[in-house]
Amino acid sequence: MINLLFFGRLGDFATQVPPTIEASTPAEIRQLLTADFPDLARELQQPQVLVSVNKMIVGWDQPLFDGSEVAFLPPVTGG
Amino acid sequence: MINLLFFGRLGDFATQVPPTIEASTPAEIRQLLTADFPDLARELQQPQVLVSVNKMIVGWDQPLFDGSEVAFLPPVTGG
Amino acid sequence: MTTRIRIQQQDFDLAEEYQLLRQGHSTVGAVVTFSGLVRDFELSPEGSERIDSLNLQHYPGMTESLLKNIVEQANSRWDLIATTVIHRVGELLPMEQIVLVGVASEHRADAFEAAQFLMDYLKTQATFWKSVKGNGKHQWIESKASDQQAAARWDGVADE
Amino acid sequence: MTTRIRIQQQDFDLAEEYQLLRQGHSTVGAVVTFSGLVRDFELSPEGSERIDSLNLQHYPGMTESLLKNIVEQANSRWDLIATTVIHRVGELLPMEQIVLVGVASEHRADAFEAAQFLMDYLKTQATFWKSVKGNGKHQWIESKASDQQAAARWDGVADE
Repeated sequence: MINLLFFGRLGDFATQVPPTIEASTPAEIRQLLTADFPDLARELQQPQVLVSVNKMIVGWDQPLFDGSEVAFLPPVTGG
Repeated sequence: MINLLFFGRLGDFATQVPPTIEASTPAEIRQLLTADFPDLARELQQPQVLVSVNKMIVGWDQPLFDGSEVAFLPPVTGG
Repeated sequence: MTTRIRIQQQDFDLAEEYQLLRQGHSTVGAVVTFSGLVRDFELSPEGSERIDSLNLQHYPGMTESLLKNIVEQANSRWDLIATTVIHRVGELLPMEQIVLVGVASEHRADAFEAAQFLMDYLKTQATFWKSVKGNGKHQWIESKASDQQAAARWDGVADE
Repeated sequence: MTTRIRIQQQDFDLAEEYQLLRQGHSTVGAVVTFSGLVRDFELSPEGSERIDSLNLQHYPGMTESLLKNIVEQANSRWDLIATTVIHRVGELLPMEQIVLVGVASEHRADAFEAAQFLMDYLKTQATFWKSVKGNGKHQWIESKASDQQAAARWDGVADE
């Protein structure tokens, strides 16, 4: 099971997304979400959106393992 | 009568200088001080030393008038 | 170097933080602080609009390690004696404090440059997201190109 | 712009000055403060030496008008909401505060740059002279070429 987190504006599109999913890469998660959450999937396609696995920024093809925490991060706006 | 002020390290060389003098320019003051205060006069020759009249930085040939306040200013070191 | 990093909902006290930065180090000659405050206008795509409140979300665990990394980078680029970064999260009202960066160093150039660097990197690399409420609307703040440019000026610059 | 300039023997309170800079202006988004402290070593021509005290002399009347002029220059170059310059004079002990520059603005770049500009100009243009006592000696501090260079970087730069 992969744990999913959506931050910033992505959270508004992900309120109905289940908190866990079965997938082997972040790219596959995005693909799996397309059918039920097309608006969210479109947001995740934006080139500025980053993905992290276990709190480290990674590429979309990063292999996932049971218990991985995958977070989708729009451009940050702190400070 | 011209009022004289010496700041910073110049003050150490000017402890015996009378507080007023008769002169028509700052350059003339420097000249007049040479005989009695050669060390001070040498310090005043340093190109970094600035002169002010009535609290405005001026050239060494600035005409002086009775009551003018002439100050000799070594490089500043505030802040 | 002394490092103090905090992510917290509660407000901070600049005076206390300043004392921590200057105390106990007799070589400190310069302390620079930057405080970021909630302005009562925030630029929105439709122009500037009055806001009721600002909300700061972050990614717990990841933010802390990113801030630690940013402070370590600053410490390797400049001669720093003490550094403080405090970032608030949650609901904030106009004129409240959001963020504090404080740097103590021997000479002023180090403190000024490190504080600017920390703010530029905090704005572009730390996992915080701002949203605003106002006029009955909830709206996420867009990231600013000017912040990306400000951060980019530190890239490829030889250590000073 | 609100301007506050003080030349005084007594100490200042950063917390009070910070409140004055941020209060009553709901557009303030950034406050930068710079505090200069007496280090217990001061470079002398013979190397670094421990000091007992620092003495600051100034030219009353002239200093005030020079500081006013420097603040006006900063205000014409950057968008500033409030500016504070406090410089102490007289006998100061190691770790005491010497100088405070505080700038409040809407955006951080203005506050950071104006504070640096004010310090650079204060170091090279304001009529203050430092001397130190230590090892039974009294010694005037030499002006630093690095301060002249820091101030020169603002010359001939187009207004931003």
